[in-house]
Amino acid sequence: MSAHNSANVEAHAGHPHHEPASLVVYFSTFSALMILTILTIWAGMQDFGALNTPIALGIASFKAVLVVLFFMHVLHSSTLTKLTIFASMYFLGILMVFTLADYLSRGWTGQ
Amino acid sequence: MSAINLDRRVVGEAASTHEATPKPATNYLNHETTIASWLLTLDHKRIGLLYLVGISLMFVLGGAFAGLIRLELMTPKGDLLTGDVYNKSFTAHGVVMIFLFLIPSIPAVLGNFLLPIMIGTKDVAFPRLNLLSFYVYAAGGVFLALALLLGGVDTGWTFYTPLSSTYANGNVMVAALGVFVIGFSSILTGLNFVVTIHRMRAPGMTWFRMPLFVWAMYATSLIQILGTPVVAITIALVGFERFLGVGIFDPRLGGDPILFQHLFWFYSHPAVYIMILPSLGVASELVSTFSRKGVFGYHIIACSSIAIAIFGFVVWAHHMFTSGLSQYAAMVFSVLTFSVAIPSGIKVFSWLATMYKGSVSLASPMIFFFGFIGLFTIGGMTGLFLSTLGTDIHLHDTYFVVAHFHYIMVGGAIMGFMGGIHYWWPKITGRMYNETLAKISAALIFVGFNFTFFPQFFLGYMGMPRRYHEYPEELQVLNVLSTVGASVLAIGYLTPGIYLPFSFFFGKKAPKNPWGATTLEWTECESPPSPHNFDHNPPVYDHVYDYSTLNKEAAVVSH
Amino acid sequence: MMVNSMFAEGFQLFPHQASTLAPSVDWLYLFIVAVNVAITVLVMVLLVAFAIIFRRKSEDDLPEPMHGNVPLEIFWTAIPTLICGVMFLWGVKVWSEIVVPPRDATELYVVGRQWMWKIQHPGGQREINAIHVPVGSNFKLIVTAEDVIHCFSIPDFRIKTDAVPGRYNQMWFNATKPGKYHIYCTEYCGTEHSRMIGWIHVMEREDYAKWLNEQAEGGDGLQGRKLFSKLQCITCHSDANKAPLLENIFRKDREIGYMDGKPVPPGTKVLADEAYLRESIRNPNAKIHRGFASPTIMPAYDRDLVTEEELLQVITYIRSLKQGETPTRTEETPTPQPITSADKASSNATEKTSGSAK
Amino acid sequence: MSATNTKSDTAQSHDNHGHHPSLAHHFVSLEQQHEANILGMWMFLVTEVLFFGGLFTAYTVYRLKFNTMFQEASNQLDITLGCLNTVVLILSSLTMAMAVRSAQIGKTKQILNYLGATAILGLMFLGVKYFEWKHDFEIHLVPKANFCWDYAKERRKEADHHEKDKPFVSKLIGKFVGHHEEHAPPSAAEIAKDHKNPESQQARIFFVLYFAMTGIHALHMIIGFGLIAAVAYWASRGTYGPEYYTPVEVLGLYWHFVDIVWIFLFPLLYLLGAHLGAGH
Ligand code: HEA
Ligand code: HEA
Ligand code: HEC
Ligand code: CUA
Ligand SMILES: [Cu+2]
Repeated sequence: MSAHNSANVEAHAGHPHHEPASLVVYFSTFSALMILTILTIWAGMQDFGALNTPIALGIASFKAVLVVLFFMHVLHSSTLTKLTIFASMYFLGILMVFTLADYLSRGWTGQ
Repeated sequence: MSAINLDRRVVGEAASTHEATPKPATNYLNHETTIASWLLTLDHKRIGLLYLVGISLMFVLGGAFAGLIRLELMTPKGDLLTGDVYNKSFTAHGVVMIFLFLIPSIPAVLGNFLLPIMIGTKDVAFPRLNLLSFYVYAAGGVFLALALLLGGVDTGWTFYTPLSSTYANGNVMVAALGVFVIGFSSILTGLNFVVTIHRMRAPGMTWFRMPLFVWAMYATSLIQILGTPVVAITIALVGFERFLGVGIFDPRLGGDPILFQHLFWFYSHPAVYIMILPSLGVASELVSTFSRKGVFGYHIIACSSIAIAIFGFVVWAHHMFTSGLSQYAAMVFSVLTFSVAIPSGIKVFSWLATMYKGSVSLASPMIFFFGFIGLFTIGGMTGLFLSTLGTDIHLHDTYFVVAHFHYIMVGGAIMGFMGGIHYWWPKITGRMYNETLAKISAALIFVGFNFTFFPQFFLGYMGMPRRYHEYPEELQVLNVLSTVGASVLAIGYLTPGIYLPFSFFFGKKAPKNPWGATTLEWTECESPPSPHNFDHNPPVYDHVYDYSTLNKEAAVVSH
Repeated sequence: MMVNSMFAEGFQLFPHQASTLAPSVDWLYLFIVAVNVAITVLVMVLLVAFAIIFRRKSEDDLPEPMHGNVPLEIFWTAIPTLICGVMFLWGVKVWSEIVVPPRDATELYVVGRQWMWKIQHPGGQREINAIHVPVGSNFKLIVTAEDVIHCFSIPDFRIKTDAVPGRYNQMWFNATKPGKYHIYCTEYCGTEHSRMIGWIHVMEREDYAKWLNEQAEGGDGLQGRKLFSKLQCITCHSDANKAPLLENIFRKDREIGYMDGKPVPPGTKVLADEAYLRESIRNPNAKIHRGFASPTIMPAYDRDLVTEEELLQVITYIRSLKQGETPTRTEETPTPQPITSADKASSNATEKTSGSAK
Repeated sequence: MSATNTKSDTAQSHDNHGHHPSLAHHFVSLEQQHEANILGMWMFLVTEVLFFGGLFTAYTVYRLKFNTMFQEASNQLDITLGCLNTVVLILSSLTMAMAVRSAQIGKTKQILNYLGATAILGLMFLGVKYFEWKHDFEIHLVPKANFCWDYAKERRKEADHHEKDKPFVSKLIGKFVGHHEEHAPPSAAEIAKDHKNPESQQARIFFVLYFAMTGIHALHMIIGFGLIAAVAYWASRGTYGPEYYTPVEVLGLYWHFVDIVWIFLFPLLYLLGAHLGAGH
């Protein structure tokens, strides 16, 4: 097949993992994480009613994304790595959503 | 890295044009012969063989329990076994057959042996992890054996709570530990395969040049990686609950038993595809080789394996239709269950189309393939009764379900495994077995199997519940039929247990490519392969199953 | 159906069709059988035919490669999809017949425990491992369990539902043929699982009336009423200031003030069905009737104070309680003492071990 | 898909350029080996996500059922310590990232320093957890061992009362060294009575999940120490440099993952009931 190599080149051009990230990146990530920690504690102390959990989880997810992108270098990783992370989230989502689909729709029927 | 590394052997001639001339070749079997060289080997081929020994023992053990079950069910009254012993027997039968035999069977034996060779590399990505995975498997086996020796487990292989967490009187903790540990063995194998396929393919081996068996192994590995951890933590929670007496799943203490079922089936339904996908992969190889024709719809078959693996994750609650599942969720899970049937059907029809206008040989692996298709189709189609809401209510937890899953797991998965073992036996051992005996064995298994399990569909529709050691008298005739069939089946399985080992020592030497196949293990490796599989980069052709490139003289044996 | 009469008594290959649901399920079943046989036969025939017609004729055979055929592939994707769609829809239709009981159905309570079925009739008749019903009436079963999960199944009626501790599942039937039919426990529940069986007796109406009369004494209302005093419900529930009167509350919307300890907006209502009554007794704090304090003064009646069976009797009683029927507190009714379950703790422990020692 | 092909041209002749000592025989190049190892670690992390995912699912289901009690139970946990641990763990992630970076630029000495710092921070984390668990045990919050919800609630109220006016620092110190006033432990009868209480049962499920989740998390950290030690040993022998630092990076991925799990555990377990009481 003529095109046989083009399909395989995939995000590999610049050997990204050979270039260490700059210190600025690490320290700003760290500072952002600290600020978000304070934010989440402050938010936890307030009562936003039904929004409590979404806010807490939103901040936590944001922190996790920062760690993944910068500490774990995923920003510069191959598509495959990104796909892998996506897959893990996707299947975790399936587990949760489909389980809850049962629990949450149980009361729907009157009788 | 290993001892293997030291005796790298230099081969000058290109193997692809080289005939299997008699020369005292070193191969992976004879290059080292100490016990340690086997038990500590990092060679994927030898690890595959270690697994083969392991799972064969487990099959005999599980089969012995099946024998007990069938003997008890000869008569309506529980006269051979007490209820308790019977319960422990089917639990042991299910746990051993599923966790210790079927899940590791094809992936860990044939997958280990063939996957690296088929994609043209020297080993799996993590050889040490591979060996570790074998010993983790062995450790899990030891725990389960311990659970049996200490008096058995009486929860059923499904470990439903609160029975398992509070009420059961067997050694649930030990067995749970065993299942937990084996889970990690399965995860390690899957992880290794995924990385190997992604990172170790030979130059030129693009995704769509991989043999379909490799695709099937890839799909299987994904399930192993994504599903197994969930069952591990679930079983651990059952252990916690049993040990601590807290209400995770026990409603008396505020817990929810249905949650356990969700978590358990999230793994255990996809796990049934861990069992069948590899067989589907083997089937694709067989039908191509023995029809001497590329697999019809190669791309679609490859993708359908992945589709089955992914759809398989969204259907699990079809095991829970009568549990009080939300009625809306039940409908969703029912319709999604059907979605798995479509890619399965595509495979079956594509195999038939492959045979069409092919050159069909009736060598023994192909006979196993015929049996496989028939039984898998029946087994799969009977799954449709169970995914249909209206009929599952009646059929749930009856012998209909037992018949369904034996048709797929014994008729489908094991037939596929047998086909694969017979197909690759010459490559693995370098010897030919007795064709006639092999065909007889295939026929015995096919006939015995149908006698054993077909009556169970009737029993099931009549309402005979599973896991009963006593049953109403009017059901005896069918049960006797089933037991008689099981005896024939046992003989069918015993036969290869004799002639295969025999051929290992006394069989006729196998040529390099006895079936005239096109995948790398046949075209580029001696029988048996050298310790490092290849000593050069194997050539990769545009189409895996391109029989016109095949050196005709290589096809020495055909039938 | 004709299939039935094809076989003599004794040896059967097909279950009796003894309820109105049976024919619906059987037609669906036979439809799937027909489809499956057709497809399986097709696959087998092609398999054998191809193996013979295209068998290898010479060692040099080299068939033309063939990579696919789009129309064919669409065909064998579309047809099974279509078939599956029909099965699914038909399945949902039959299933909705099975799971939605008619409104006028008589209710029977079924409690599973290791290893027996306990059945209560609305009139208070109680049976173990047996049910008597008349032919041609709708019955709804409300099923639960005391210990582990069981599953109540009557194959000749084509019905089945799990008995899950802590929840009420339900199903219904209308028996069409007098006779006696198997009751099985189909969810594996421990040592004697296969002996957790019984019979359902479908009787002609007259016979049933006779049976009812014989069984009448000790009805559930009575039992429940006794318990109502014995468990000291009456000390509070006879005084509308202390606790809501329980008259005429069944199947009514109850306005609640607190849910799980939190105030809820005014006008929040819940339906007082069995599950609600059960929860109100087992865990009163879950939902508090509007106008009463949270946490409530009502003690939580756990399994050691009220068994599942007794609970059903109490519920039956509450259901039957009409306006002005609440008994007054009499002298026999002891003044309430703080109900402690502590002293019952030991009995709980023994029960558990004895449960698992069996 | 990538590594194999970019290297395919050189693959034929790779035997000629002398092996890097860290290249295993079945890999064609260090590049391929690196890619394989990193992917392997990611695959392992996928299994970890689903492993914890089972616990998170159980948590979610019970949280929906027993929302109120979960908040109250969560309010028994010590936010100050939880927060301290969050900071410690994030800091250890930073040092770990720095260790990887040091390896990438070939500073062996620095690798060791940063790994050491990471390990020390990790130990601090476990130390704080130890004090938390000890406290939980003292106020009877450990399921099976001594769980008694009524008793724990009382102790909590008391503590709030006593500590109301103390300055923050002395409160914090008190958490580690302050000794507890003696209380008569709940009697067996009281405990048994408590166990019958649906609220206690619901709170107990929270604590089962709490101990399961934080326990398994702690176990991961302990495994992490072993890995750090191994990598540090190899680093001290000068194995790592810009050419080859895969194990350091793999270790880093693992450690960051453990950090991420905690980032979720902290709000779900500690902050859930924070709005209820101005305690701790
Ligand atoms: C290898 C194992 C394996 C496999 C592959 C399958 C495959 C399938 N299974 Fe099965 N199953 C089990 C093992 C397996 N099962 C086990 C062990 C249990 C019991 C567990 C327990 O409780 O102990 C079980 C139980 C089980 C249930 C629960 C029954 C109950 O307890 O009430 C259901 C319900 O939907 C089901 C459905 C299906 C379906 C739809 C498929 C499909 O994937 C089948 C797809 C295949 C085909 C359909 C055949 C080929 C297709 C054609 C020839 C094309 C024509 C097709 C159409 C017209 C659609 N299975
Ligand atoms: C891969 C999985 C697998 C395999 C291969 C088998 C193989 C067999 N199974 Fe099994 N079976 C299960 C998985 C499997 N089973 C599972 C998961 C359950 C559910 C358990 C549960 O409910 O928890 C089950 C349950 C089950 C039941 C229902 C029990 C009940 O619900 O009460 C029955 C009954 O007939 C049965 C029979 C058989 C038979 C006759 C075979 C035969 O095919 C076996 C034939 C093989 C041999 C016989 C071994 C080879 C011969 C010898 C070693 C010689 C010695 C032999 C004798 C002494 C007879 N099995
Ligand atoms: C010590 C007093 C007390 C006792 C004893 C008591 N209850 Fe109650 N009960 C209350 C109070 C107060 C309420 C209202 C708060 C609530 O809804 O939980 C109540 C509510 C109820 C409700 C919900 C009714 C509604 O209006 O929605 C039911 C049902 C009930 N009780 C049944 C019983 C039964 C049955 C018993 C005995 C087994 C019993 N109670 C014993 C005090 C008591
Ligand atoms: Cu009760 Cu089985
Ligand atoms: Cu399934």
